[in-house]
Amino acid sequence: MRKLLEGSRAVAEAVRLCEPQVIAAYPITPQTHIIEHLAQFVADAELHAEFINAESEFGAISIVQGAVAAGSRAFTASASQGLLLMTEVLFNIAGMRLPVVMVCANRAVSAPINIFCDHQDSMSVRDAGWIQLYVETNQEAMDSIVQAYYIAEHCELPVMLCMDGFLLTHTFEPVELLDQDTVKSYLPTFTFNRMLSPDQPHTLGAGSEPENYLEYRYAQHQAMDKSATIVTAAGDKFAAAFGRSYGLLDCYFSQDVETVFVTLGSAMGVVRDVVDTLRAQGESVGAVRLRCFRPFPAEALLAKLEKSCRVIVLEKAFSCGASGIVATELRAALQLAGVSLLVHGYICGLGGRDLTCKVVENIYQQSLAGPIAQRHGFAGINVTSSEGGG
Amino acid sequence: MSKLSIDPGSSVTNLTGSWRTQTPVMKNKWPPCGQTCPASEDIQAWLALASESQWQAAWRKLTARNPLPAVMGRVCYHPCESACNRKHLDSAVNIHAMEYFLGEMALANGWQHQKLNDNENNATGGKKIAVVGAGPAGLSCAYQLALRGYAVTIFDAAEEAGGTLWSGIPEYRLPKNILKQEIEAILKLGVTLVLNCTIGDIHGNAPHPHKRISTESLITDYDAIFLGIGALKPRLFQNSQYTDQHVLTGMDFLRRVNQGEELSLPKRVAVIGGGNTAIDVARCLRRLDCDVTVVCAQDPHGAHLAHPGAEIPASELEVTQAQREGVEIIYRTAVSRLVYSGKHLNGVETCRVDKIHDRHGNFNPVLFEGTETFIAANLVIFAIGQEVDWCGLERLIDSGLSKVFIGGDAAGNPRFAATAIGSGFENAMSIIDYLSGQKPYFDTHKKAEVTYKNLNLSYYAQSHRQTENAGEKENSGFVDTISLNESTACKEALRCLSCGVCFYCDNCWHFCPDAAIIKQADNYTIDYDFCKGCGICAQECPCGYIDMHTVLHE
Amino acid sequence: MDRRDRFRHNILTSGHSACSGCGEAMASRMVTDLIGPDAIYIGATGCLQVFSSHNQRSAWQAPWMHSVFSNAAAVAAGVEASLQARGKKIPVVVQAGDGGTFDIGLQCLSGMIERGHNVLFVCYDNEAYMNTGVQRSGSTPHAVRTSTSPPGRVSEGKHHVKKDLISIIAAHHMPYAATATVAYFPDLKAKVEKALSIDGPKFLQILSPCPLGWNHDAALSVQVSRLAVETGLFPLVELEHGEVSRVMRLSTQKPVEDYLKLQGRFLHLFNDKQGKTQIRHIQALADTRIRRYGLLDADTNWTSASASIVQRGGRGTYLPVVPAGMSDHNAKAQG
Amino acid sequence: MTHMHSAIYEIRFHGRGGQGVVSAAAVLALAVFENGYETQAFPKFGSERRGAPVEAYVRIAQRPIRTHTQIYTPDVVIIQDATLMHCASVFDGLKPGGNIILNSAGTIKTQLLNHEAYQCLTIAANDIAQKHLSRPLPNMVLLGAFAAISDYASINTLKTAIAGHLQSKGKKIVQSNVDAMMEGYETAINGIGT
Repeated sequence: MRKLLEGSRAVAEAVRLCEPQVIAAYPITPQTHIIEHLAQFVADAELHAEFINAESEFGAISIVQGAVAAGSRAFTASASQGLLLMTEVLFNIAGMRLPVVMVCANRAVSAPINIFCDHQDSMSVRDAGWIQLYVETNQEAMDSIVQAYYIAEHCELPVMLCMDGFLLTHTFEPVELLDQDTVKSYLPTFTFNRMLSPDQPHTLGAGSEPENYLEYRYAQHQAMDKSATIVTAAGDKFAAAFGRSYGLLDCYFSQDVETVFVTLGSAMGVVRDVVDTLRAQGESVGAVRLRCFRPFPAEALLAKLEKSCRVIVLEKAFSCGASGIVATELRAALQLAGVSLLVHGYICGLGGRDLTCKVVENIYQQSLAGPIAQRHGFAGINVTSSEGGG
Repeated sequence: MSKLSIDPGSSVTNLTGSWRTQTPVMKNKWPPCGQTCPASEDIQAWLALASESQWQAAWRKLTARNPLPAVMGRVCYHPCESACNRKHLDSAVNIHAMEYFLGEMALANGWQHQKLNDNENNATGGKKIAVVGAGPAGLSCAYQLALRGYAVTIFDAAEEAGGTLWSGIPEYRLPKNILKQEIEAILKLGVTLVLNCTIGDIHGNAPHPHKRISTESLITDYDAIFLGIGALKPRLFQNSQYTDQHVLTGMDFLRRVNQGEELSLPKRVAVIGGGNTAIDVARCLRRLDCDVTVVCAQDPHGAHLAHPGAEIPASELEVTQAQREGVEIIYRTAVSRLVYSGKHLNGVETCRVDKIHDRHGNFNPVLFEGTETFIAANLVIFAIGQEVDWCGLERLIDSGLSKVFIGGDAAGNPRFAATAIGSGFENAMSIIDYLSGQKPYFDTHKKAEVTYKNLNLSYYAQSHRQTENAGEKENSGFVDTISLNESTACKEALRCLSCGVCFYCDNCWHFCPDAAIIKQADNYTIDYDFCKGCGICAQECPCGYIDMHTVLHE
Repeated sequence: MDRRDRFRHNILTSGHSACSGCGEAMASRMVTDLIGPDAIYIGATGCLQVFSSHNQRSAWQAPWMHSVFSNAAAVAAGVEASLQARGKKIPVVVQAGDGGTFDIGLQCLSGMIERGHNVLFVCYDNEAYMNTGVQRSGSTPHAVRTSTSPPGRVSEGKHHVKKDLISIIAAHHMPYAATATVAYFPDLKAKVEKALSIDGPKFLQILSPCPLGWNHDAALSVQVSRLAVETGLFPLVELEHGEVSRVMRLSTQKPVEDYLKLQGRFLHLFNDKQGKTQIRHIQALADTRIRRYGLLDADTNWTSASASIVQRGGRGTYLPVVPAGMSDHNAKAQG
Repeated sequence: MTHMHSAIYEIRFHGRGGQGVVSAAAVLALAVFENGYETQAFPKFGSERRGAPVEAYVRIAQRPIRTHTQIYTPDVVIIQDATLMHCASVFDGLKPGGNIILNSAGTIKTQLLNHEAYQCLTIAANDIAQKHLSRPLPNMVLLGAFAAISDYASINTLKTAIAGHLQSKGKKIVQSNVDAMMEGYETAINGIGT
């Protein structure tokens, strides 16, 4: 059944179907609608869960950590400053290998304070040890929630589902609803063999020494690497069950083309339009969307890109004083593989700056003109407005 | 390896005992009460039982060392109480009254002593022991031997058993029937008592009606002989004739009073001497309505903390009670001569004492000339000590026979009944050792003492003696002893601090931060694998049962 | 599992690496053995967590988890929510130091209480950040020497007075909040049992001397905590729904010097004139607390003396230890 | 440059916080979706509070809509508050021959001198709203007016959409909003007629 749903509502519906026993959150725009919907479900007994209004995002993620450690499926969501306030616990959860699932409604990070979409929040915790999925549409957001639980619980790693604030969370789009029974059969009941219980009085979260900390981290890294196959498997299994398939990457005419756009999240929509336009004009263009950013799907990307001669990375985050994050990691991957092709890195859409077809087309034209001077371009930047410290 | 969950208690592979630089050691100690008890009673132990109202068990624990609690509960000068650590917290435990109470209770309920091993002949090979003298030493020795199954016969020249307890202690302090009953209880163990019977080879003046046994036959008929003949020969004042009208000895006076003889006494009497006998005599005289002046060569109690030898030897309690009864005591004074007018005694001339002891430490007062003072008295009673009378027993002692043992006053001990009882016990043990060739087991009292500095007083509640004079009452100006009742006795027993003896309060077990003290059903063990030696268990042990040793103890 | 002792569980057992004479280990052993193995324990970062669970070894014999410094109360709330959701009735207990309670952990604690989670939060108050080497915390009393409040030419140690946490906690209309200390086991036992009997949030602040940070003889940990009470500096009180419901009366008030002079952290106060002034200040603080809680005239037989008395056979013990069969089962479960 | 996907019909709402601009967009999208079209509705928030200028967008197409950009060249602008016209931006990018639906008591039309290029419909939505909702909440009235000039949404689909969107607010509210919408529709039809 197809329905016109706000992105936040679509996510909430999916969470409801996964039947978490504990939900804890703290309001922050643009995430708030998600937990408001969930609160309503609990109030209407459409979802039987403990809904806990935490005193902060830090508390919320900690409550979720405790709930999962105690053997319950749980959920939380946040954004921007809220996500950064969670940071300490995000690392801790990953280090303890707890299968937590959360949504990040991507939003810019202050100062200056800005509630609109970019990826600087989730990107800044990319090293926390969480699997990160970036979705393009409300449909994908809904579907990926179910997959996120599948992935987390199969590889005992936390999953962060990143969806663009406002651009998805507050946008009404037609969504094919999931049906409860199929979700049930897709997602087994939650069991956690390290759960806290008097029947197995073990210790979680013990300290380590120089002799073994490295080994802990290495084991975690290996699990991260392996998880790529589980992300793929989850997508395939989902396709079998629901008829919509997802993987590490999402490709659009990327086979054997000269220029490939690489981007994340909802920006892919505009890129698809631009690709159509350019191809109609006879240009050899395609696009690849990085659905799974952590673990970084280097091999899959190489397979798609090595035949092309030009890559344009459009990303909504960057490492201040260094470069675009995806572009940098892509360059590294290509160099490791001995593939030499030009990677044009563009920072775009920061703080909700609209990424329009025109902007993307200009970037394409520039890239044809040759490599840009800087490590990366700032798409559509108005330099006069940024001079003198703004 | 990187385990995401750690097994419970896996820390026990980390033996933190290696951190230790000092080591707690749990060891029962000998409380000062028992340490100072001349009869070596395990006072703490029987108080503990009493505190749980286990009266009979307490009495048995007490009588393991002293078969005469009702007697000693009256006549003992209880040094145990002066030693009691409790006095540092509030006031000493009233041990004297507790002993009295238990003794009374035993008599009231007719509790009987029980032999330690019933198949006596196997244990003792039917060995026979003669005990000469039915005083406290003899009774104690006979009792201990009989308890262990030996055949004992007691011989005494007097017509009543008890020795000085019978002849030397006035009725008001020790009713005769009490003494009789406790002696009865001893005899019930199968001890034979032969009275009116002199041992020895002397001829002539022995009291009547009379039996005599030669040392010869004693030596042949018995496997061991214990001489507890006391010290009955009074020391005499130089060249004065003892006539009933003017001059008596303390022992003679007390014996005759105890026999119930009606003495015609003048109003004013001087008693010479500072021992318990002198005080007994003085207190008797007060009860016979005489005005009494005690002339004593020593200083009062507490005047010479350095050498108590210079203080009046009678027990402090006796002295104070006597004074409360109106006895006048003149200290550091000695008699230089008796003052007669014709045949009639007017009084004594006394002098201040310069030195009390000569350079050999013997009691030999030197007087200040010119300090002569006259004390009016129509009767003088000398209680200046007794000596042992070996007359007739020479062969037993001189021949150095290994089967002959000597105890009590006769062995030169301090002249106290409690000391005699202790001496009787020790001799009994030696006799058994001699007869059986093996040392009998008994709790040796040679243990470290625990002072109140070893205690943690914060764990004890303040609680005062039932009454400061529990065990005493004023009776028409005279002090008599009374008993506690069960509830007051229980309260009093609970006041015992159990110095140096663990009473399972669990403090060490609660407080050990390292789970290194393991509680067992009836004690604690220290797990030295983990003990870090912090010393909290020792610090918080209320009774000083735990010590810290700086030497590692593995 | 370690089952050496038939009479207590040793939930926190031997082999932990606390300092010799650690008051926190002592207090935690009392509390956890009173609660028993059928509970879930959450630890905040701090000495207790570090010395009990590191390097692949754990001294805990009950389910125990540590996340980070400041979120123990929130993690516990999550555990409790999970148990609620699964209809399980198992006590959830937080153990934190004063840093994880008074300071960095206060926000999560306040939220946990406000939401009414059925969690017992136990604060082992040793009055400074001992784990990091004795820095002052919000719990550090006035004039104490710590490495971040050192006495100096113009300083007499910490300038500010100890945060009145129990009042802050009680102000949440808390069902039950109490203070206790190791010196008075019967009092501690009664309070833990009372707390466990209450459905909802409850809080215990247990003064736990630190021989290292307070700089006193390791053997004196109990003695020092006893004096903290007897001087009136650390009142033993119970508050229910914000009201003082019971206090432990002082049988006698001792001068604060008796307490201060045993501890190196106060030593500088005995050296000069300003120090004497600070001691008078501390005495005034003690007197104020005594007046505030009526510690000398409270109408109760529960006094510092009666709570101290030891008897033959102990002063109360712990939960019965699980029968041998059960322990085998546990051994399997964890092995 | 023309795009293959330029067959997308775009509507831009202008209003003030509290005037139900976002709901209007959502309800319209629901109605359009009900009508069998692909659609997309989304607001452009400032950190908006009551009274601040607010925009919301609706896209309508025959095929799935992929872009999530804002709307720069609308086919229709619906102005919920006439006072907003003083900032000219409300007409920015309006396609030639595009529609303006303006909430106004009517006199204002004369001021729109330079807008003859557009088909302008004014409607006193506040008064109508006041009548039905007892508060000047013009959004549903204006949606009714839109139904009058467009085939994308019909009265029936709007009814369903309102019922769906305001479900939680209860039947009474739904009905009064439907009534407001209906009167907006009829007023607009008559207005166009004259």
